[in-house]
Amino acid sequence: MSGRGTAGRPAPGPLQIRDAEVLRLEPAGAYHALTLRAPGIPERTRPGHFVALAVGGERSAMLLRRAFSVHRVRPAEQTVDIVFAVHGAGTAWLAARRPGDTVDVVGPLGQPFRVPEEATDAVLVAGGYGSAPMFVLAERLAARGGRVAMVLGAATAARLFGVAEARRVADEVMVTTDDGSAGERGLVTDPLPALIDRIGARLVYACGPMGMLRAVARVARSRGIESQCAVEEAMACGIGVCMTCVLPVVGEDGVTRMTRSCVDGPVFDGARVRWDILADRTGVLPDDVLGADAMRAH
Amino acid sequence: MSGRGTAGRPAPGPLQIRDAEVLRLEPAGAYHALTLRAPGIPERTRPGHFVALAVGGERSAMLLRRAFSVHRVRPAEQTVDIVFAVHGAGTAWLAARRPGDTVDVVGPLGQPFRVPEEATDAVLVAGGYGSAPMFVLAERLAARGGRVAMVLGAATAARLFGVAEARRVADEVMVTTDDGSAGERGLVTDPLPALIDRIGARLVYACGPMGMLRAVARVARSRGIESQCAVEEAMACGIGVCMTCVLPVVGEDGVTRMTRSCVDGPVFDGARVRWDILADRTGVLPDDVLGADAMRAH
Amino acid sequence: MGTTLDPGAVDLAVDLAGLRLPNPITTASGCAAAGRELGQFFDVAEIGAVVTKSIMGRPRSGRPTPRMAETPSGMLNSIGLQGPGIDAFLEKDLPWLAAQGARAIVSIAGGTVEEFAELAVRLRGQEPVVALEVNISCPNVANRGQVFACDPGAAADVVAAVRAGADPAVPVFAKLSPDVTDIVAIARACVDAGADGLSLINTLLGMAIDTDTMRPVLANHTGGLSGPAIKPVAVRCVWQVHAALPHVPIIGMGGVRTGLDALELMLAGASAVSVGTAIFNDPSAPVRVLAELRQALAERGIAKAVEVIGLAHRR
Amino acid sequence: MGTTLDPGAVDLAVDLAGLRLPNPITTASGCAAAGRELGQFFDVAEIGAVVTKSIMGRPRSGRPTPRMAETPSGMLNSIGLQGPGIDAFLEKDLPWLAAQGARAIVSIAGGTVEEFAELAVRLRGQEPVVALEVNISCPNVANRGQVFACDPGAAADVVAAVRAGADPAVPVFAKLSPDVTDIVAIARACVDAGADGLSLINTLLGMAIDTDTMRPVLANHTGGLSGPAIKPVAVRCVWQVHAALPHVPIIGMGGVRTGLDALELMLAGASAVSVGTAIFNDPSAPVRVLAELRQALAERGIAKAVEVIGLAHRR
Ligand SMILES: Cc1cc2nc3c(=O)[nH]c(=O)nc-3n(C[C@H](O)[C@H](O)[C@H](O)COP(=O)(O)OP(=O)(O)OC[C@H]3O[C@@H](n4cnc5c(N)ncnc54)[C@H](O)[C@@H]3O)c2cc1C
Ligand SMILES: Cc1cc2nc3c(=O)[nH]c(=O)nc-3n(C[C@H](O)[C@H](O)[C@H](O)COP(=O)(O)OP(=O)(O)OC[C@H]3O[C@@H](n4cnc5c(N)ncnc54)[C@H](O)[C@@H]3O)c2cc1C
Ligand SMILES: Cc1cc2nc3c(=O)[nH]c(=O)nc-3n(C[C@H](O)[C@H](O)[C@H](O)COP(=O)(O)O)c2cc1C
Ligand SMILES: Cc1cc2nc3c(=O)[nH]c(=O)nc-3n(C[C@H](O)[C@H](O)[C@H](O)COP(=O)(O)O)c2cc1C
Ligand code: FES
Ligand code: FES
Repeated sequence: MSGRGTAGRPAPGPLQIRDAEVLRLEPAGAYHALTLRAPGIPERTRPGHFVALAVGGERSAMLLRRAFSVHRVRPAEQTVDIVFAVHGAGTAWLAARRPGDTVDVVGPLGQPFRVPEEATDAVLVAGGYGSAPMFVLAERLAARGGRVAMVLGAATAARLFGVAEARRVADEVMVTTDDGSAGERGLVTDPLPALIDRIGARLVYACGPMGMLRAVARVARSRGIESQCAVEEAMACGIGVCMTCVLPVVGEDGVTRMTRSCVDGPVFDGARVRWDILADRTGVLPDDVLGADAMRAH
Repeated sequence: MSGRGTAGRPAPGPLQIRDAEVLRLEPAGAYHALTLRAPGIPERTRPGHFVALAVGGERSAMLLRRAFSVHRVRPAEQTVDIVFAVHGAGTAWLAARRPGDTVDVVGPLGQPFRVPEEATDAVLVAGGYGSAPMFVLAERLAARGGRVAMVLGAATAARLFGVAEARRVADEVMVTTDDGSAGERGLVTDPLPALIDRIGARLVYACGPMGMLRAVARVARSRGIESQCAVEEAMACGIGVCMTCVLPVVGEDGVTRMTRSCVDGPVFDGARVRWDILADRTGVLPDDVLGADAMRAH
Repeated sequence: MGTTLDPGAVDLAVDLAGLRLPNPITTASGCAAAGRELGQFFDVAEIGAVVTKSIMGRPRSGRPTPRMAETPSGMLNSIGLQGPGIDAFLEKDLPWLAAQGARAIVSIAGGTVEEFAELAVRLRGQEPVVALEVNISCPNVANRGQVFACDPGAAADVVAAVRAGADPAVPVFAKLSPDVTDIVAIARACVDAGADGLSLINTLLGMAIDTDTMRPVLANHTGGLSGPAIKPVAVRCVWQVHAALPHVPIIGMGGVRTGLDALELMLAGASAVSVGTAIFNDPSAPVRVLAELRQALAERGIAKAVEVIGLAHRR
Repeated sequence: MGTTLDPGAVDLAVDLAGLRLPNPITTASGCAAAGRELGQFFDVAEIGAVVTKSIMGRPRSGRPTPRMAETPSGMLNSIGLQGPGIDAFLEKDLPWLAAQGARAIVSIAGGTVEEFAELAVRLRGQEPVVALEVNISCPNVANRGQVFACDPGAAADVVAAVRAGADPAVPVFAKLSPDVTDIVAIARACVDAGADGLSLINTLLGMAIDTDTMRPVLANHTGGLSGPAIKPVAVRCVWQVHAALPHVPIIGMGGVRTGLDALELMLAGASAVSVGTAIFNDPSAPVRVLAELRQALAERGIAKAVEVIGLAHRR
């Protein structure tokens, strides 16, 4: 274990556990649920934090870590749970681990969801495995006295994650699928406006694909409430040193900056993300992004 | 399985078995004994043949196959046994396989040991895991009525392989170790001349490091008998297409050519190998190697 | 392009400066010898063409060993163009390829412009030869061993001489080195000198040092880097040259291991794709890559392979 | 050199043109920001130096995303030198490094010779700055965006201006691109222009195409290839330049992942070694590499790290 904590109380930053033991790896619908023993990480983790796992072993051609939202931590057992889809070779490798194998993990990383101190009614919106970090968030909100509704969406029933868990932790759960194979046919944003109004939500939390986040942020804005969106940008380092994971975000001063989603996110205030620029494919950043003018010179 | 055999009888060439199942992987002294199910390979294999295994999986940074002498085959069970030392990352990966895993194997490759039709008294000399191919060879020679003596040598006792097996298959077995931890202290070549004379050997077979082969070839030559030496050159392809595994060998016509050890070897007549050139480190081939003059131009 | 097709229905034929190949997959020079050994693993007539190991005028011993080193996702080689010379090649290798019904793209190399030209003449009218690939990544004897491919003038001289000497019906491909400041400039010089097409890329100059002996691994010190490690450089070179010279057919190579790698090079602008180092990992790689490419095109609803050539420039 | 030593007894100090570093391991520019984030994983004063992300005069947004693609044993990046500009760097980043007791090698970049020179002047007298690294792998505004590092004249102009502007006590390292026909020529031009040392190598120009979207992965199309894939090219460049200019100190980099990789670059001729992309795989890579290097030297019975610099040339 590395990470520079002063003996006794854990330092705030992330830890690197080179040999986190795989305790459990099970199918969970279309996904895989993985439990790692990663001492030190649980007590530092809050909902929305992510971990970054090295994949493929020491002689792997895959150099970069893969990022996964933390699903749950159990400080007593020193475990971290993630839920993942097999997407490419890295996640395929992960899915082939067996209990007793070890994985190199760094975490917790990023900025977690903002959870107000006071009781806050909220809607939590998740696409596919995007629900993974939402259950503990729901528990936190509920513990502070807020009413919590969840909307889980996916392309198809098998790609929903945690519907039963949602029903345990939330006051109200809605399910949507693109193909209607579970819940309502449609998008998570379809029931969202009515749901916000019904429970009088002051906050919307969202985790899922970019298109969904953008739509959720728009709905929240139209209702005059805050959205906390966990984005998923390709990350090379996950710890803030490489500048690959940036997206245009408006700062307190009103200036748009290319902002690192690994350290300043992955959770952003949806109203601050410049979704318009993200959707643009011209290959040129507009002049109102700080420093975009300097790019024009060369 | 690939390889272009006409249905019915096996074609002579090598086969590629993409998914040879690991049936057994056990420690054997300082080595690992691996049994693979590789249909088609056993019946084509003769002593001295080798197989080439892909290592590290599909996304491995290790591109090249690793070559291993065949220890034994069991045609009835369609299995191939090899014995290997963990040397670097590829063999470390191999040592971490578990029964049920699959490995991509190509074989049999190369030219096997020449076994005369008639009864022939012979000494078989092996360094370390170099004994792996020798036991079946001993059986063949014995079956044809020859007397067989074996000399097994290694740096230290743990690095000897198959002393018990040798005692089963050979008429006489001598053991040498550099440190004297087993058998006689010294080199395999120390007892060799006397042994050749004692059993009146007509042939010496050798498998082991280059220095040992060179010394064995010299002893055989001094006794006026043939040596069959299995060399170990770094190989990129193992099938004759890349020209990395060459060594200078004198042909029937007396001309020295840079000769592929993967297809024209690994077993060579020790008298034909230009050990003098191999030992040279000038970075220039002498003019009596065919085509060395053309290198001078550019 | 649209919904998934039946892989069998995909038309894989491509055209290389008038040469029609049944499909775009070839072996890479030096990674398949003259095809015979691979014939143990697959029918060499099934792939678009066999590109043979660069042949020179005289027999060559090649360099002393060690000649290779494995590197991360790649390897270094310094074979030094070992080969039997053109006479033996014509006598033994070409007839075998002809007997298989294979198409041969013969790679030639020389130390002088004259040697290249003579080889081109010798290969005239040889039945299975459908194209020449001019390996200009070899040292120019006349210019202190500077590699032809690193100098536009020297490259052009070789190409012009080969084009003049070769059978006019046989297209000539100049094979370029990526180890240059401006590959487009070299490409242009070759095309202006008469190259019908370009082969991109040869190996990158690299080196490995053994940390045990603390000496260079290769007897020759430096060697050529190949394999998946260099694929991004290959894609970039094909992309740049296709952007500059969109009508010049390109045989792309460098790190191709799968059908998707081949597709990637075609999207960048290659009309055909050579499989090299991957053969060492998988002796049937060329036919596997071909099958995977066919499958990938079918899944993308692409009916003809030619449609993807350079497609990434247009999307 | 002989029998195994106690690792603790190995003297790791190296000298870079008069700059004495306690050990040869540094971060590579752009792979460690300005050190602060890595400070969560190890004490940045423990390594030889922190080489900071190339800084320019003004704040820069960098390029649109996607900015990266993983490749076999490597990655492509096209960050476009995103950064806060020299003012913010001097105000926030350097003081943090100074407070840690770290040594900073500040990488500077510019679009014009003047911008480079101004940066050098601004960095005069800044406490933790022990050297400048001049990133000449950026486009020259005055010359149609041709990269300074690809032209000996342009490279020399930048180096001369930086050398003139910089604190005379602070050595100036010119960081070269491997994407040139003759890296020794560029190296010589830089040294003749006043470079005290050289940093080798920057990334190779590469590209990836997404076979699903059939478009370039990177918004900028091409990007810089780094990681273990390029290590053989780095070793070769260091070897060639050290052979030609044996008295010029070299900071070697390119694909270093382990202590043995660092040793390999030192054997080729590097006096110090930067760890770049490997940090993304392992945030404590610099200190791990340092420990492994110490161990490797001890196992080889080498009492002083300086003994292995260029050793492969002499064996
Ligand atoms: C903050 C964050 C949280 C995430 N949480 C989860 C989660 O809880 N469960 C889950 O299944 N997935 C999650 N992802 C996505 C996950 O990281 C990718 O699916 C995974 O990296 C794919 O790796 P691969 O090797 O299988 O795919 P490949 O496509 O082979 O990967 C190639 C490269 O692209 C990157 N990449 C590919 N897809 C993505 C993606 N969607 N997002 C970011 N990088 C990508 C990889 O990291 C790698 O560098 C998260 C991503 C981020 C950034
Ligand atoms: C014909 C032949 C038969 C062999 N039979 C056996 C055997 O029966 N048992 C056994 O343990 N080993 C045998 N070897 C050696 C075995 O191939 C190497 O130990 C193995 O390739 C090392 O791989 P690595 O990844 O562990 O080592 P690394 O050193 O990491 O390998 C790096 C590269 O060097 C090559 N290489 C390293 N050592 C050798 C070597 N000694 N010979 C050839 N190439 C090498 C590897 O193949 C690889 O390409 C044989 C080699 C040959 C050529
Ligand atoms: C062992 C070996 C030998 C090669 N010999 C030649 C050659 O003779 N002529 C040539 O033009 N290219 C030669 N090459 C280069 C390849 O044809 C190809 O351009 C390069 O290896 C990149 O492709 P790859 O990564 O698929 O191997 C050789 C490559 C290797 C690995
Ligand atoms: C994401 C990223 C950003 C980089 N930024 C810079 C930079 O700003 N200035 C510079 O000189 N080199 C930069 N480099 C190049 C590295 O410093 C280094 O030269 C190169 O990556 C090779 O080393 P590596 O393989 O260890 O990463 C960058 C590399 C990467 C991967
Ligand atoms: S992933 Fe490297 S800065 Fe965010
Ligand atoms: S290993 Fe390729 S020819 Fe022998």
